[in-house]
Amino acid sequence: MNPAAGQAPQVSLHGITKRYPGVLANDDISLAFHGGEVHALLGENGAGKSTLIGILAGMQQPDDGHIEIAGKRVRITSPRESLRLRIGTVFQHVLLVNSLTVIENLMLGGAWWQKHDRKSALGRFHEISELLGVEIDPDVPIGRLSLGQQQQVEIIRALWHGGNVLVLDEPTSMLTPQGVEELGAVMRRLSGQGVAIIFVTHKLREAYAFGDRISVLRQGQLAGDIPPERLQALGEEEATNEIIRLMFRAAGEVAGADAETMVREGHGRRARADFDRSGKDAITLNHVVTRAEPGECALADISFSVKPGEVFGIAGVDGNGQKHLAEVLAGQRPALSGAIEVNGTVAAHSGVPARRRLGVRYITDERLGEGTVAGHSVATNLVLKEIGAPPFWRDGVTLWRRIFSHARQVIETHDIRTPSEHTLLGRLSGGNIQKVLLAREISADSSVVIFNKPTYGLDLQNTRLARERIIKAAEQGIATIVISTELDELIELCDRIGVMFGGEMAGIVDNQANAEAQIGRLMTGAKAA
Amino acid sequence: MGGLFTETFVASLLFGAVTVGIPLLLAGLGEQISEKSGVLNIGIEGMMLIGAYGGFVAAYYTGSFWLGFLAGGISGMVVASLMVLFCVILSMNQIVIGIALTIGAEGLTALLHHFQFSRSYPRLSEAPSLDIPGLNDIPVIGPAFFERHPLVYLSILLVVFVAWLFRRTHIGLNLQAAGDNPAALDAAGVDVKLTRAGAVLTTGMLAGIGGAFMANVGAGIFVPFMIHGAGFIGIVLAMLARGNPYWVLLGAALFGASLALTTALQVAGLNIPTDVVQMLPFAMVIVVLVLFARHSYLPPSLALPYHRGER
Amino acid sequence: QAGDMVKKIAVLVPEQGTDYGWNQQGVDAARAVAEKYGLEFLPAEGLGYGDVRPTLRELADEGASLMIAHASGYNTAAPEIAQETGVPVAIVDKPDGLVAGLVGDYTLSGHDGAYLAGMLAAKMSRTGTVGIVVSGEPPSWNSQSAGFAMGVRATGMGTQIVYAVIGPAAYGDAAGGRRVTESVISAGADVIFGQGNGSSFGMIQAVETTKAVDGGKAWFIDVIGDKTGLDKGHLLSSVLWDMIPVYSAMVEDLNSGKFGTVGYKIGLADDSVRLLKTKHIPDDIWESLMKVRQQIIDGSVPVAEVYDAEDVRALMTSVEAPAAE
Amino acid sequence: MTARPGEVVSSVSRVLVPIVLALVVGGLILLALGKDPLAYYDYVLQRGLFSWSGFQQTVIRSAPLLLIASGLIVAFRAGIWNLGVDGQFLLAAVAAAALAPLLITSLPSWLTIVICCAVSILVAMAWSLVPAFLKAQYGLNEIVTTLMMTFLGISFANVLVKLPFDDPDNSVPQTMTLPVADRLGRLFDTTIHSGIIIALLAVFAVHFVMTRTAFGLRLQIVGANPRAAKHAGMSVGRLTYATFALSAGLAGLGGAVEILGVWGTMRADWNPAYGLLVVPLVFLARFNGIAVIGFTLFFAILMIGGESASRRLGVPNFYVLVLVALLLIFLALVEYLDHISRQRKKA
Ligand SMILES: Nc1ncnc2c1ncn2[C@@H]1O[C@H](COP(=O)(O)OP(=O)(O)OP(=O)(O)O)[C@@H](O)[C@H]1O
Ligand SMILES: Nc1ncnc2c1ncn2[C@@H]1O[C@H](COP(=O)(O)OP(=O)(O)OP(=O)(O)O)[C@@H](O)[C@H]1O
Ligand SMILES: [Mg+2]
Ligand SMILES: [Mg+2]
Repeated sequence: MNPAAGQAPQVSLHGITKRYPGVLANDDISLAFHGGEVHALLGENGAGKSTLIGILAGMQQPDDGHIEIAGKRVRITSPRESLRLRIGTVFQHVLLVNSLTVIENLMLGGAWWQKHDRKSALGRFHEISELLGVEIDPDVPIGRLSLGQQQQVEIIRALWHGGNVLVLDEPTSMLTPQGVEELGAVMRRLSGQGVAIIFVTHKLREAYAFGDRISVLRQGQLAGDIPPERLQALGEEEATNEIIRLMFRAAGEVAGADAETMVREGHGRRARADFDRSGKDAITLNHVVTRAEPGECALADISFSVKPGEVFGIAGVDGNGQKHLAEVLAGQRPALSGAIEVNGTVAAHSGVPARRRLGVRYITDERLGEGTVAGHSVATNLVLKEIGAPPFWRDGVTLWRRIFSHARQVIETHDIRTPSEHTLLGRLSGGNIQKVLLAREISADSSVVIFNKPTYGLDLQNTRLARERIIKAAEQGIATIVISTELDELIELCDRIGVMFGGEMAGIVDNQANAEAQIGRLMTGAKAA
Repeated sequence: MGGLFTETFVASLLFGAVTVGIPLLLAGLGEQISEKSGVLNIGIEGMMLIGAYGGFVAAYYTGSFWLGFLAGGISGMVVASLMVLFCVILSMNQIVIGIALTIGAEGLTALLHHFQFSRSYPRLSEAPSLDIPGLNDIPVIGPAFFERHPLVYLSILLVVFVAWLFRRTHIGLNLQAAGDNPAALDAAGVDVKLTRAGAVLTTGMLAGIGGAFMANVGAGIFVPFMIHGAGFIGIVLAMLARGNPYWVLLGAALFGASLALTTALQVAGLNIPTDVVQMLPFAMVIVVLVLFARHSYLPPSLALPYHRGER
Repeated sequence: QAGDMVKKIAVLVPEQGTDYGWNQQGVDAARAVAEKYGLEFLPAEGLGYGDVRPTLRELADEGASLMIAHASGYNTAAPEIAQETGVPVAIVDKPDGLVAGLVGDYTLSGHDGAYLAGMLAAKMSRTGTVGIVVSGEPPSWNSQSAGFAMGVRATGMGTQIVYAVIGPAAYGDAAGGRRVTESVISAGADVIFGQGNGSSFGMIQAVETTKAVDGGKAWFIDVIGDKTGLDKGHLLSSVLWDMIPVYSAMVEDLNSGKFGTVGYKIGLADDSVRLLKTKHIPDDIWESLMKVRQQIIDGSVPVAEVYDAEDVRALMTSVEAPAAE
Repeated sequence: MTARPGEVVSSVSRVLVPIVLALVVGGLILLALGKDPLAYYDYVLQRGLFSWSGFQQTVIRSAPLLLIASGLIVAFRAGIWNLGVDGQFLLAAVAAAALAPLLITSLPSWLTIVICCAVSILVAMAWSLVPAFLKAQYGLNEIVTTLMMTFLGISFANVLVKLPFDDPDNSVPQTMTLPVADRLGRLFDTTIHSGIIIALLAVFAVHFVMTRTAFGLRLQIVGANPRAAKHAGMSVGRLTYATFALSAGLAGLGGAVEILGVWGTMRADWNPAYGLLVVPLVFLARFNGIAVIGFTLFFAILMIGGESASRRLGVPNFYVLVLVALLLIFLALVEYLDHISRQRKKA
């Protein structure tokens, strides 16, 4: 498993330091990545993982420290340089050109004075996609692919260039469980060929399953690592505990035993909330249909209802109409036909403001795309959906002081990591942006809350926090709808789970012992028994 | 009145339309290259004007039209290099700099003209033409299209070349990526600033040649402010063309034809102000847009400077 | 007793006074008049067609005794400033705008000169077609276009007249001037009567580089200024304007208290309008023209003043209407 | 709202440094032309700023510029590139010029002025309707459409002046004239018309609305991220129309004020192209209404003073254009450097 042991590491970082305004993103990090090893890199949101990877990819320059490749000191001044050193990178946020096709994206980077050579590129493409076991039409513009597919293209591209080092920044966040397994197999195969692989993930199970070595970052510093020998020696349980200890050791934030509950991952079920099953429905959909737009999966015919205090999960492979469903529920997308009732009020044709008045809240899965305004302050983003309403506005006049003090309070209570309430939201890390969204949407006066992929990209602690918010919301009597591609998450949180397939509700399953198998079957398109 | 529309007259209208169309075509193509790469080049009017001046001076003193176009292209590139410095390298606001360059070029060329030529008003002789045997004998269209300065043919061939460039080469891919998602291009190992700089310099060159064409072939003389908004029309053409060089050609032809139509209607004694006819191409495009509006595709990163690793 | 009330004269022109045309003639004439009467001279050139009130007010502050607003576009602003500051102004193209002691008008039209030019053009034309190219349609150019057309018709030679306007705000559109002139030559004209500022250089360029439809040389007849120094052998003539008599009269009227009670004109009689004699005009034609000039002066050949663009267009051929009586 | 001394120094130097740089480079050009740059700048200041009568001209010239600027602030803050202000300005001017002389025969002058301003605003709004519709309905980029509408508007304004609204009594193609006495009232015994008050009020109002109200914040959100605006339940379409209407309306009011305050009439082919100058100023002021006032005043001084200095020194007036360009470039450069350093410092 570890043929390179003893050899000079493929890549080694020496005292890498990177500062951003108000943040020390990387603080004197020294790490070595060996050929033939999958090196899992973990750490909470904002710990500095992507920054480190950006430095390897030539997207950032370290303020201090240096890098050695195969024992030779190098300066990676640009992505070009990084590629020249045969480092391939899959970035956390997809970096592809929407208006170009898959194959054109892959051909990017050739000598500009040349004609591009489509034929040999296609050959290479088929070779690599076979290796990965993915099927993608090379002539489709990237913009028409789902995020999951786009991530696959990114991986293909990283392999395209990366001969020596393959860097993957949260590559599994958009993949199906099966896709994750396949990626793991690929990593193993490549590391067998001597490639050094750097694998960033928030999921301890993945780290344990695929990683030969595990390093943990914490607030910009290297908190510690588990070398291959130790990792093999530890069982999964112990390894997990060790990682958790590394992640949360300092500052006594989490005492040993609490850590366990805090980051406990999947496999459990929350205690059944005893909501009133005979009570009135908080929200009901009846034969709802939406207009199909090119490249989107519309709702064909959706009916279900959710009671106050109930957590209703929506499972399904990405791209089966979940987005339309969420938007229809939020009032952001009109229903072509069918009926929607919220607390007994007919609401099929009301827009977002009217739905909000009825207590409907929607946490989008597109944090940056539509959930927030990157160029405005955290404070503004926290009141984004209440513009014009008291107490922050009086007669249409903005009371900025109140908005800012409200923001300070929310930042405090929700532990949002930001230099200040005036900081532009776009500067926050993904997890902290998600906290802003959660803080904004869940409040006492909501009655139906829709969570679309609520924990996507979140670290363990933040994931736990988000799930706790969901449970707490349900306990407050809020009808809660959780859309997720992660079955574990749904099993853990939900009372009932509906499975979407091709814009239809393939079936609704009670979250009981055999639910997982049933859902799995429904997700492939099999009809409910 | 029908008697006026002799073969010679119609041929001359077409000839004039081509003369008007070529600078618009060059400006539109240039702007298209710039825009594709994500730089909104509002300074193209100034680049044309400096090109017209530089091109005229060179052609006048050397007596060579070719040297005139060369000088026009270089002059345009000099202005474009300011745009590269300010907007691509330093990431300053493209609209401010573009307008400043246009205003500055207007002032500078008018000043230079005042001190150099405003007492002598030198004029060039007629541009030499390269006749395409066989084709130039075709009545009416022969003289307009096939008895022209070689630059006319080159300009039209350029459309085909640029279309090929866009579709088949790495330059095309790089330009497209630089305007759509520069970070992705950067990650692919291509220097975004270099790509954009190249695009802007090319725009400057084409605009400068277009300006020189207006001065040397169109007017045969340089007078202050002589570009008269052709650069802005180039911007409009580039945006309407949605990245397709052939649409630029079509648009330039439309504008050229409409100016020829103005003259034709006047000579025919039609009693309407020229302004009405001038409105026609714009009105037509607006009507087409309203009737057949589609989502316009402009590069998402148009007019946005790129900094590696900025959030 | 008014004696030498006038101390400083100012002239305001929209473009630089180096155009061998309207602007230059205005500035040169005002300078000559200032010298003639020993006055201080305040030229303001290149003011454009925007708001000239700031400049007028400043010139008034500087003690100008007379401000010559030498552009028809200034004829609303200048009288207003005259009222405001009490400084007399001279304006163009507004004969009914006179205010005693304050506003004088000089409506300049070389229409009678253009009449002669029209006769010259008709007589010189080999193709039987002459052309008028104008950059815009201001009143003074309209009246000259009309005068030219009437002159052409007066020869009774059945000469066709082709008329074309370059486009809006095209005073400086040289490329447009060339393009339109080329078309007019292709429509058969071999003599072009061209009126425009910067654009007239484009017209000259076209005349120099385009052959008439009979394969021969095309001629150019200019207006206002004398471009002989720039000629390459195509300048047939020009309808020259001389504003010195007009400006002199203004100074004298101001001194004598008559200013603002009479309008000023230029005309053939005192040679303030005259036809430029070039070596290309045969002597016999020139003599016949000079006879007609005399007849216009003594009134036996009346030349109507037509200022309206529509009426001007009605005078052109291109329509089958018979020659106007 | 007390600024720290350091900030004051930095914002003053942010303006002073580029001005000095531009004046130095411009001075070198003057030297090359054989003219005395110090004399030139002295004349500019003497006329544009330090002489009472000249300063009045500067203030008068600022009024339309400020109104256009306030319209642009609305649009730019809302992320809409209204590059068609010149067409909107001119058509509104035509409306005021055509209507005022008619109304004045039967209405008091204050009412005439109010009605004309209102009609001008409506005309300008109407002219922005096509780009607004295409943007709101089909997402068509407004840079193209507003540029096209401005070309169309300039020609259309000429057609209107030359055909239906031409004053038959004046040989120049222009509308009838509103008598001086009936124009916008002058302030005290100056030549400054009250349009400057309207303009300043507009700038302050726009500044307040954009920075201190819910409506302004909504416009900014739509501008920054229309999808987020939609997600937050805002009607992006309606806000887009509102932005165009406000922006064009203010530019139109600028046209009305210029006609009713200064000209009294509209001449064919008149196009001062103020928009082209104001667009960069609004950027340089970072869409800040207060800063816009300073920039506008400065450029008005340059326009008024430059004309005088050019005349006195025999420099062609084109030189002012070169100076304006230099100033814009240096202002942009220093503003950019300042932006960088503040971003470095800012937490
Ligand atoms: N370009 C930038 N400008 C300013 N701050 C930045 C920038 N990039 C990163 N940061 C900050 O640096 C810190 C580290 O961010 P980084 O993206 O490396 O974290 P991460 O470990 O990848 O987190 P996540 O798991 O959320 O992706 C964060 O506080 C982030 O806000
Ligand atoms: N038939 C299809 N062909 C190509 N692309 C598709 C198709 N269906 C969906 N997509 C793409 O997949 C992505 C997700 O689609 P959609 O939003 O409809 O599904 P979803 O189940 O709601 O997924 P998510 O939860 O990720 O938003 C979109 O980017 C869409 O363009
Ligand atoms: Mg990250
Ligand atoms: Mg979706």
